[in-house]
Amino acid sequence: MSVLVGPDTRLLVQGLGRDGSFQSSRAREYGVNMVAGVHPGRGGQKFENAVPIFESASEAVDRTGANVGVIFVPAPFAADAIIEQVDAGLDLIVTITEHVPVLDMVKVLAYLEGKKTRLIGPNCPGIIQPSSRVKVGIIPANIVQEGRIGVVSRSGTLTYEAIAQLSQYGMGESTCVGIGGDPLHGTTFTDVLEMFENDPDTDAIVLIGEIGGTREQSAAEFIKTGVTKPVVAAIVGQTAPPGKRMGHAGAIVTGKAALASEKIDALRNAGAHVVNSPAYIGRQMRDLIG
Amino acid sequence: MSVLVGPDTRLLVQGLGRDGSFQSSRAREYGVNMVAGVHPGRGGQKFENAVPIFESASEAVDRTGANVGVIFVPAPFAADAIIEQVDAGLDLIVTITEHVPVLDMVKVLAYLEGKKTRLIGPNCPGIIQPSSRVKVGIIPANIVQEGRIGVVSRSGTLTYEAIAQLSQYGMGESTCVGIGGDPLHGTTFTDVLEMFENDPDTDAIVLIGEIGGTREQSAAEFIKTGVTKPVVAAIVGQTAPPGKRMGHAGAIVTGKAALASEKIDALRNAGAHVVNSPAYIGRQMRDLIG
Amino acid sequence: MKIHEYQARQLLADYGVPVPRGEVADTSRDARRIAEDIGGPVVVKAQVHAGGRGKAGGVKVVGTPLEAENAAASILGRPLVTPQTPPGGVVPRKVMVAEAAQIERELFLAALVDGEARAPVVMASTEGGVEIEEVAENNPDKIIRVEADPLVGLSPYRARALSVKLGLPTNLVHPAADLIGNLYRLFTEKDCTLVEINPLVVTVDGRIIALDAKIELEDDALFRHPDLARLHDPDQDDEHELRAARAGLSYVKLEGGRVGCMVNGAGLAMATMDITRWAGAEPANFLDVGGSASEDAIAEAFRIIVSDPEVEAILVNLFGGILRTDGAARGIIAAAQETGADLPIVVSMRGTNAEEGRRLLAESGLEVTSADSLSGAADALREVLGDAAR
Amino acid sequence: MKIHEYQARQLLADYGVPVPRGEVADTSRDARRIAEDIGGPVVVKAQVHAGGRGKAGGVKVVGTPLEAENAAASILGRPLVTPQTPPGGVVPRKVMVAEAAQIERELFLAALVDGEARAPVVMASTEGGVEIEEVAENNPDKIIRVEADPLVGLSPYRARALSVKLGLPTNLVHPAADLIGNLYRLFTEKDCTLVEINPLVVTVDGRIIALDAKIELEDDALFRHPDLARLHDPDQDDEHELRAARAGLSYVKLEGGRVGCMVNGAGLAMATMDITRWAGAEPANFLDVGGSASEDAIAEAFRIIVSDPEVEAILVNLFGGILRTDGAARGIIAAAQETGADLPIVVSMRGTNAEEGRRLLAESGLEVTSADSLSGAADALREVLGDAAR
Repeated sequence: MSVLVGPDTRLLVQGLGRDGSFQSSRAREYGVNMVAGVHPGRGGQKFENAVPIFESASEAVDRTGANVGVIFVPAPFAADAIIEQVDAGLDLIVTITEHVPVLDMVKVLAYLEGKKTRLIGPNCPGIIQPSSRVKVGIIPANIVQEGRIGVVSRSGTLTYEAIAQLSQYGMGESTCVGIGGDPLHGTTFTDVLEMFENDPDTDAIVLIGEIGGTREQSAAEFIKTGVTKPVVAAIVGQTAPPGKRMGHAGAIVTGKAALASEKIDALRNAGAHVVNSPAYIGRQMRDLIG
Repeated sequence: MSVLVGPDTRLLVQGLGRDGSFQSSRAREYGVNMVAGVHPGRGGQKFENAVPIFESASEAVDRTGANVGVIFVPAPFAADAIIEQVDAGLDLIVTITEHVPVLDMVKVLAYLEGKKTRLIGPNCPGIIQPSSRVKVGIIPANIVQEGRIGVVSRSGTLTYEAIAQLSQYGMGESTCVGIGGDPLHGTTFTDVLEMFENDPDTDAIVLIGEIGGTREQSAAEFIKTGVTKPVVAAIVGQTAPPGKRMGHAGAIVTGKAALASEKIDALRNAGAHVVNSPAYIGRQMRDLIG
Repeated sequence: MKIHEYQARQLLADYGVPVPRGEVADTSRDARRIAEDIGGPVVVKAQVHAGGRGKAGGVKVVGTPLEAENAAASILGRPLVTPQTPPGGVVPRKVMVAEAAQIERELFLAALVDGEARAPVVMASTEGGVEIEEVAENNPDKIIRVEADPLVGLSPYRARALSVKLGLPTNLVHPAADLIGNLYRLFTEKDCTLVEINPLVVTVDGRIIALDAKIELEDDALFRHPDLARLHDPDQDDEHELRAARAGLSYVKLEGGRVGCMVNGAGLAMATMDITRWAGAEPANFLDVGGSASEDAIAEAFRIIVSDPEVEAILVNLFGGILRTDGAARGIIAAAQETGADLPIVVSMRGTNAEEGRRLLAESGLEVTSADSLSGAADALREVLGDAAR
Repeated sequence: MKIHEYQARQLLADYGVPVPRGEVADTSRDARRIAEDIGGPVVVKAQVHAGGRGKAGGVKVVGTPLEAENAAASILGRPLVTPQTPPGGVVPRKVMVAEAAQIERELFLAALVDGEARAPVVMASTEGGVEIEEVAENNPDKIIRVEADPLVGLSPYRARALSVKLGLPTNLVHPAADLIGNLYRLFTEKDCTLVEINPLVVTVDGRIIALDAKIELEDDALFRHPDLARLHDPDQDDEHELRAARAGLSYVKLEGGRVGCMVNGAGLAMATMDITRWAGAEPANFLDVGGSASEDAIAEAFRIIVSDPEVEAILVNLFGGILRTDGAARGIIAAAQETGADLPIVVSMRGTNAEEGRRLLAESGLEVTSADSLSGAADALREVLGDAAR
């Protein structure tokens, strides 16, 4: 695979309720190779008369060779679905589900240690890769276009905003990855930055961070020594008061390090081009790589 | 280190109550290099006016370079002591304590996975190595003598019996290892067999098994392909009725595989010399290696 | 979800953490009775979901039952204003009446999940009684931290080490380690996001007691704790935030702003707030309508925004995915007509059915300025606010 | 530690596992009242710590309260002999009176720790109502097994998969998965060594119920479950095993043996039993006095051995480490004199102070044959038994 997904991606969708079904239809329209669905009680049926549905992830993997899973199951059952997909041996699990209890994620992340499976999310929009027409998750396909910018973000709609700005200036994306808005998440900025750095299809990177935690500082540490490609970064939440959760579980200022200003400083010191306003992501990238 | 311990062994004793203190005295008399004690509330004192006592294992390791720990703390606290010693970075932990709850051991064994530390026991007599005069645990020093037989056993006093029989026929021991009588234990027969096979100081092996579980069958599997040195084996509990626990938590026949006869067959098929009576261990070894 | 001190105290007691003798009272007469039962000096504390009670007059130490009655009467039913309450304060409906401990030392103890460590941690400090953020800022060395392991939990040996580091006398090391273990069990078994004991006190007679406690429960885990969900006190919530939550919206009132924001997505909502300042004004709120808000939810969002008297203009920024922007436009129009709000509205609509949405708004008769990008929205907002200032 | 069915039933019910309606009764009159409350056919079951009750007449299905009273009267207070009781049987002091379920299918479900997997496992089978060992022997394919993970426990998806494999109808898959999850929680939270529901039944009206339950608690973990320790019923224990346990000894009576064994260490005790057979006789007991038994404990061990009327000779095999063999000798001599037992004793004493111990025994006037090795002990025993047979 190139960055996380690619032409060999064989997608398993777990949770074919309203959202899971709707998004699976959109993903198939875009071109993803959805090989299996998993939905207890619906084993033996077919999704859109084409994709077999199984009772369990392991059965789905055994029968279809699925290698990437995406999870839409409701929050109370999401941790179990992740563990089921890990046990089924998938390479990559993308968890869209929001509101997964944090202590569930403590266990899930510990469970993943030493296993081959990578987790993206939870509470994330997923991945889209225009070149291979792979969409795993909910990033709208109509706004992306093939190009050479890698986008990585903690936020969903703000990712779309960044993509729209790139389009406005005539640029497209190699791969877009939403890592999710929860404080505990599988794949970090650093993980994705490293992939983009090593990806021959990516020339430059957009990184979208927000207040809360110290993920952006870790990313800055890595950028210093590990990233040679230009990075345009935006940090939102400069106007958020401390102690108030801004929607995302992770977007809350609980100490100095969680402030937007601290993150902006860290990224600037690491050589990233941090825009003053999130409205200037596209313009900044155009100025950089013209 | 040769087999598990050796001249470089620097021993930490955790739990200096009645048994821990008595056994530490005996071990020091024998010649072990006990560098530290750990006993909450007694930090700053010295054991036998010579060995510093610390509040915590990590402090003890930091200050003394201890590399092997032995645990005598009471059963309710034994699992925590093991975890403390793992976190302190010891290479080897020998847990003498009996009656450790089995669900505690489930967690301890999972915790050890992927860590460098090896656990022996719990509910075991420990290790003695005459050549380096290292005694970690409670095997009486006066019955062993330096020699070239490796002894590995699930049982304490039966180990002493085997050692006495070897002495009777003029043979001594390279290393004796009691792996413990509990169904969940850190180091298996197979682990120790492999060490003896690779140990230049060991010419032949005595293996003492008992009813319950399938550890002896696993050992037999390994002996088939992994052991070239002669193995004399005894399995006790031939007269034990099914469903009754014979002292050791692990010594209970709960299915056909747990029977002594099954274990004897497996070991014989693997090429081990299984004695008909536990009284003939020494004689059998003498017949084999003269 | 925040709960009251008296509720937190009960949970701690259920988990074997020593708490002062005491009870909660609804009336001053009850407060007197409780003080009589306790005997000796008591402390009367307003039960509100906000820190800073002490300085605001919400905590009173008194010597007699009659004084306790008077103290309760002076607290109950009167708005209490602290730096953490809305400007109008919150009204205490209950007081906690508890023995006034003879304090020798004040410590701080808390359990929370550390995102970097990916595990729960217990933090403690010898600087009890003050805000921990202050200690973290000024004396980070004074904060002692032990991590739990997802598999084995908080190892007793670590709790003991923490007690030793707090400099507790030998005879209190073991009770303190037990207390820390119990705090941790409560934290994990009840899916808390925070359990804070501040101060944890050593009394002059050598006991260790949780004198004040704050517990926050994880909203996302309340489904497995129906008993805890019932501890919710809606009186303590901001009325608008409560309304928003009922409609499935995520709304946070921001003091001093004059631009109401309506956005889908938390990140885009923060970005919209940020460009509001970029355009020369402060946002009046954070509002994320979510990924698939209905027409009705959008209408409710609009009503909540305009019910804020400080709001002078509205910035709508919707990027339709599952969300249909035409439906959103209909919700806005309906709510605007219903409320009669005639505030200027800057609208950026993109994604699903955005053209139709923009058309509906343009033809609605509302004072709408359309923008097709975030920077366009900022420009339009600057213009609208300039107009408003004229 | 074994507990009674009615106690196991209550624990299961506490954990949300559906159990039949019913109560436990001490008297036949109570049994009648319970049957009246239930209405309809009931089953009256002897409460004893032994399987095989049904065939032995300890389980009766009756149609009326009067029949229930009669059934209870016929069970209570009369020794019940099953293949799992001592030859004299055990006396039921209580009966369980429960609704007689209309059974459609009988399943088997159990949780235990698997030493090889180093984790708890849940085992199930479609062959309920029969001994699982029988199924394991004859139809191993019928046993379905799922492992729990020490970190995340028994994953709900695995419980669901187990329910599906049991061939349950779709509408019961979810309730059965919940039941399995609850069984597992009980198993781990209460430190059980076994939780067995056999049979787990599907009723004709489509419910799933734990019709009979067996729970064994881990002795080594009772320290953290004082409430469960109180469930112990000493009436159910073998009198000698109980006495041994009180003295810190590990004793198991073996049927049909005539050589009493006294050994330190479980492994050596089994070896001693084995050489007894090698010497031509069967051991009468397993007895491990432990690593550091006192003189008094040794004396009690001797008393327990000789109180078994089948014992014709005694084999003492002590390998002194911490244990002082001279003290052991004194204990043996004291108990022999006190009990007046004049049985032949073969003694092998080695290790700490063994010479002194042997000397004391030789001079005691008891009928002692000394041996200095395990094979020597076997030879001596053969001789002694030959003498005894003469």
